[in-house]
Amino acid sequence: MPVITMREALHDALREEMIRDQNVFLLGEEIGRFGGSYKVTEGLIDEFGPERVLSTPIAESGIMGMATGAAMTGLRPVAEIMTINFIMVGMDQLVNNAAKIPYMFGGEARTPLVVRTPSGAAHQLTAQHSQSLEVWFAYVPGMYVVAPSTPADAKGLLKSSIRNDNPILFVENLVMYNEKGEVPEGDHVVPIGKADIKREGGDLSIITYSRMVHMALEAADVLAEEGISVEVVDLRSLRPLDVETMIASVKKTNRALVLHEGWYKYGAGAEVAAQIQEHAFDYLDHPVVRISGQEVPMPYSTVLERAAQPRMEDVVERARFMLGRK
Amino acid sequence: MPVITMREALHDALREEMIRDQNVFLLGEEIGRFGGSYKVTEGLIDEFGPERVLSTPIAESGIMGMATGAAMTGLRPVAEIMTINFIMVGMDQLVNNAAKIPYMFGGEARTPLVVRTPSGAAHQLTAQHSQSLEVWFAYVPGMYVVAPSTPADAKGLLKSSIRNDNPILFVENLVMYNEKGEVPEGDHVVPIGKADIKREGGDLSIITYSRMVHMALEAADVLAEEGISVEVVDLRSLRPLDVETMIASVKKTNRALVLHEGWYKYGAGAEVAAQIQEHAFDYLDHPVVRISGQEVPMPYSTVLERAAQPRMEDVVERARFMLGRK
Amino acid sequence: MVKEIERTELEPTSTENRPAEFHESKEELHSLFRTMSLIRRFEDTGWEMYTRAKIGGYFHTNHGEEATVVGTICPLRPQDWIVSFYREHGHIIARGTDPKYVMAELFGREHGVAHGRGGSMHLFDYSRHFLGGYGIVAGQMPLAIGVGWSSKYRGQDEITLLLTGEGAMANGASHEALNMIGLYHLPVITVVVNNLYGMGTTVHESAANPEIWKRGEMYGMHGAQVDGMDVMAVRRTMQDAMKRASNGQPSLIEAMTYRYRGHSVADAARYRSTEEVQSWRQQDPIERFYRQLSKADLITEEERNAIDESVEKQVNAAVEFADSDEHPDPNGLFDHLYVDPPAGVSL
Amino acid sequence: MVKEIERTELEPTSTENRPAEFHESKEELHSLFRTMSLIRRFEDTGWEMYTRAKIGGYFHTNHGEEATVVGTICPLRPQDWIVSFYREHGHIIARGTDPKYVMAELFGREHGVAHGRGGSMHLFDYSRHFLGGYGIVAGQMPLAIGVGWSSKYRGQDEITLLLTGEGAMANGASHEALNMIGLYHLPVITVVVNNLYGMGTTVHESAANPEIWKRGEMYGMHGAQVDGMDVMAVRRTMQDAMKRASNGQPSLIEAMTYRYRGHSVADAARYRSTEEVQSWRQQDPIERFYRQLSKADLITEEERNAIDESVEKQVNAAVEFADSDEHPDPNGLFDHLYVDPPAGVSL
Ligand SMILES: Cc1ncc(C[n+]2csc(CCOP(=O)(O)OP(=O)(O)O)c2C)c(N)n1
Ligand SMILES: Cc1ncc(C[n+]2csc(CCOP(=O)(O)OP(=O)(O)O)c2C)c(N)n1
Ligand SMILES: [Mg+2]
Ligand SMILES: [Mg+2]
Repeated sequence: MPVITMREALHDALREEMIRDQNVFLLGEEIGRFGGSYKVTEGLIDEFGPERVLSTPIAESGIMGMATGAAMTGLRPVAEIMTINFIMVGMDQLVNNAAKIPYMFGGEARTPLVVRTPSGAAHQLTAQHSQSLEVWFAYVPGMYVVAPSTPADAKGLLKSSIRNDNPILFVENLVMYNEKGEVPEGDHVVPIGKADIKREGGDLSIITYSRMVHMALEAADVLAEEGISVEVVDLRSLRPLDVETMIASVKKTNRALVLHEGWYKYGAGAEVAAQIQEHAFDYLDHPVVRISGQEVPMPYSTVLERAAQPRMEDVVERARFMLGRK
Repeated sequence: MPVITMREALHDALREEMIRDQNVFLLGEEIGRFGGSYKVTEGLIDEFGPERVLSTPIAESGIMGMATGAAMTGLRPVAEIMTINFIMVGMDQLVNNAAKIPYMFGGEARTPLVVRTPSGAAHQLTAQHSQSLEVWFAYVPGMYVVAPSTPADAKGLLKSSIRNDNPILFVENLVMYNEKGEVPEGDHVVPIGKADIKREGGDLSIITYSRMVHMALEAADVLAEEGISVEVVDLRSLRPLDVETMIASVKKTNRALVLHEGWYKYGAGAEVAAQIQEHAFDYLDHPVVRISGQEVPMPYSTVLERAAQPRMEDVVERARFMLGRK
Repeated sequence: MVKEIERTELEPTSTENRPAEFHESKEELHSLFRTMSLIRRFEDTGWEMYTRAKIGGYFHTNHGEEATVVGTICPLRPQDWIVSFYREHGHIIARGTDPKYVMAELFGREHGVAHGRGGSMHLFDYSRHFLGGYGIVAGQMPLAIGVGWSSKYRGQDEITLLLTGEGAMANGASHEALNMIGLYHLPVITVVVNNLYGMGTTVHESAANPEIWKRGEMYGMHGAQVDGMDVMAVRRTMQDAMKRASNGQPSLIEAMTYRYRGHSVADAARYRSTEEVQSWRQQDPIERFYRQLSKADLITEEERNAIDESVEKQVNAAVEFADSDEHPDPNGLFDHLYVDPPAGVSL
Repeated sequence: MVKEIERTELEPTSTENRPAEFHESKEELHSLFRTMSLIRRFEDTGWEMYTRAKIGGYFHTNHGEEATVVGTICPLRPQDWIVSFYREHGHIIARGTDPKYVMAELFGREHGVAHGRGGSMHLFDYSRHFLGGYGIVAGQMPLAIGVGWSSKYRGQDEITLLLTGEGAMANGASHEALNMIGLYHLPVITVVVNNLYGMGTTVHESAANPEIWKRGEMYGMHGAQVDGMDVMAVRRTMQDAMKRASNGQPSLIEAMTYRYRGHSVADAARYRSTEEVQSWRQQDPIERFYRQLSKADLITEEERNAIDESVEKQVNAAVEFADSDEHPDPNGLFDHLYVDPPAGVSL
């Protein structure tokens, strides 16, 4: 299988779906000549022209409203919000329009659209540019929230998302665009709503998504050396939430650790922990443990930024503790 | 003690704080001559004039940004967002500015402001007007999110909020303005961040806030007749979250049911359930149960609207079940 | 505290004091007149049904705005699109949707235009390209960018009519929408229904510059103001705008009108004087059109009576239909939420 | 694909080809010149420090915009306020904050102007009424409503200078802010730093009508366009606006300028031609001001050299200070988050 970067996987998915379906078009800030802030759309304007790769003004309500209106009238827009930090100024269009239109008009309208956006913290981008806000959208019935962790999943899930008839927030990760991985050739499609066991294990389930999958895998390596066998469950979407897969894992391992970027309280991990205690209460040997970013706006200083982010060492330490090893 | 409505309690709190501190001013849509959409500010413009009771255009970013800028330069604004459903179009100002400014400028600036807004569903107001979105703000470090359930708490917490130096989302409830209750005379102040036991009991803790406190109390009455003793914990604020009080209650009753309006997954109940299993795992005789609104945009039809809202009967039934009674 | 409302100076498009010159067929003129009468009647009856608790939620009517509604919507062709807001009962009726399905929606019934899910603020009729009423002020406006774009993208000769209130023009979403519509030269006609108030707030209290039509320039659009109480004037302005739209020039039309009733059934509208309301009622759009037509010998009293009777019948039939229609099945609570949701996962 | 950029026609405020007439003292003129030179030097060195990984995050410089920065900020009085955006190193320096604390912030150190929490985009100096740089495009604009309102409310003779990019003017927040500033007649001067690009997007690609200063009318403000490469022209325009602001008339000033470098350090700016950049560099604001001054015999080469040396020294000292300043204590991670948080609860 060819090894490509996350960026290439996303780029290829967009390109292939644009070739496959004339109704697919892209819109967003700087996605044309500039190639996208993270260069995912680079070159597409040359291949498909400025009508299908539309660079917009800095108007997030305009972008997401435009996508919704176009979706209602037969197109399949894929909007890029430069980073999730900017989504607030336009989120009314996504939450109050795109997600509600199908239901509130009794099924008479549909809003098949994808909003791609990178989430997460890195590189001293500070308070207003280092947020993980996907949990807000996962709260909203009518939305799907998808968040891949590997190039293969990214490609397969983006293709599925573009073909899907529901409004989808497709969450990428700010620092993963250069990460590489194997991606199957051909029309590689991954179904939305299925979690994936990224590593099998018997002692502890780490339930996570997006970039933190890799921290979980790293921690699993470290723990394996100590004889602790970790199962890594990659949720891949926060909504739908694949409760079945995660519960099956916990019933096997009897211990769950939830790991994500973003803040602790009212974060995505709260829902996962709540579901686990609901559905696997009698299987739990230990309370579900959550590890997340610290509850502060992200500070600039490298020292503080490091202190505010989830750390692999903490995952290892908490896992040991859960197994009574320490 | 005088018995007054929620509306009066809020009105009196605003009026007393405006008298107490010249720097307190109100802003929002229709809060002047019109008296406020829910008439909380009625009459205040006559007493304090249009500079201190400012009716604004329909511009929620403008309103919350204006409040933040005024707060940074010495005033203590109290903004009204007509209902929480409209907050999305302005929430960037609250989340990215008001909540982050103190921290991201290293303590060199402060943003003492209150945003009052009614939340909740009722009266067939439908999908875009029947939401409970406070959990989003509770996720944000730097914010406080306060949500009283009685006129006494409303008055005492609103006064505390206005005197507090942090940015506060003060969540009222759309259908509670006419609810009555005793309110202590004089300068009645309730500290922010303390949950309140609204009813003591030994068999089950119902943990809730805002309007659902009353549904919990009703359910407690019904259950009392069956010999089930329910403790009702009113969180009163989602952030700070008074984990201590709620855990103490659960350690006593060994059973917790979380109840709120709004949606289930990623709702406020998820955090409460996660905290309980974290801190009272060994005390739990039953998984924490959550009851919330159904996960749909609120439908218009009375039949469907009823079906989508949390019901007292369900609380009673689940409580019985948790106690092995049926 | 109530400020005297300045009446904005109108362009001399009013036909009131000119000898009416009609180039339209009598049939067409009667049809316009009938639609205006139908909307008025529908709103009257709807209001009554609300007070009888047959209808709930928010309820905003087009009383007084009939000329603006009919003058902007009736010239549209079947392929054209409409994006509207919560004050839209008249809009969907002018578009030709049978009032019985509209009334059924207000009653919250299964055969309502949104199957009882939407109610008064969220009427919808895809078959007539009526893309809905929306409840977030200005929130519908960005949708029109996409609808207009879609027509261009698909290479179709379609125009989008975007309706909005004047109060909405203070909101950021209006700015983003109009700028992008102008920037992309979309075939979109934005009609600002300026009924002088957004709830209790006058346009002088919400706009730094209350001459809203002048914003056309800033959005690269043709701007026009029209007497929104004169159906023929509105219609002509709309037809001009449609010609321009087909050539890729969007328009911003400000129609000066007045809502007779409160903002919604719940609003007693104490912020304005009876005299003010009366002075507007004196130029009632229906009566005025009737005077114009009858001066030109294009309508008789009998004809009018027949029209009034027929719309009364139609609205009564709508109520009957609505009242006997079934409620949605509570087991269908999750219907329409997702298309083809995956099985076995928590949605 | 790169469109030729049309140069917007400027009002004849440029002093380039007129015999310079200075009414200011030599001292004052030298101070302006020195500040521009200081900013240039600071940005050069900052850029270098970034490439040496002493600085991280996003890093946007004012290279090329010095005349606009100094011309708008230096006329302000101590009591006046500034609300700015992420491209603000020069803004805070022009306001008089010691560059060493600014550099320390860029280095992420404890004695930086935001104690190492803010970085390049979030500089702040309350003592100089510099209310910060913000990272959400147009997100700073609504703050200025409140700052202006606050001055009025407290009865203080203070003016607020609101700085923004031209790309930001497509965003809804700009509309809400300017409308409310105009509506309430606030003493706010909005300066749109039109450097022709928002990242890679030209103003012709982001604005339906790219003549941004004309929006003044729609916001009930005085609108003006000025040659933003000419410090004295900018300064005069600003001083006029300050007089109007004190009388309750806000202004919208569009300063035409150019950023020499990419949007941020990360941007190679391939979307524009070397010729375009060169043609702008030919009217470099610092060189141009130098020529004006020297033509008027107000500066000598030696004086200039002395200024250059002195700013170089100052910037080097700033780097030294920053580099030796301590990092924030990681145990202070939660400092500054809340004022007087209650004890014993989960915040
Ligand atoms: C974003 C938002 N803010 C506030 C409201 C509450 N609200 C509903 S209608 C309305 C007035 C709108 O006035 P206008 O645009 O003039 O339309 P009209 O009702 O006069 O037809 C307001 C403030 C809302 N629905 N959405
Ligand atoms: C709401 C929002 N959308 C997008 C961005 C990303 N972004 C940062 S700067 C910028 C360009 C802004 O251009 P302009 O306003 O002209 O200012 P300039 O950088 O040219 O000084 C963009 C798109 C952002 N920070 N905020
Ligand atoms: Mg109106
Ligand atoms: Mg720019």
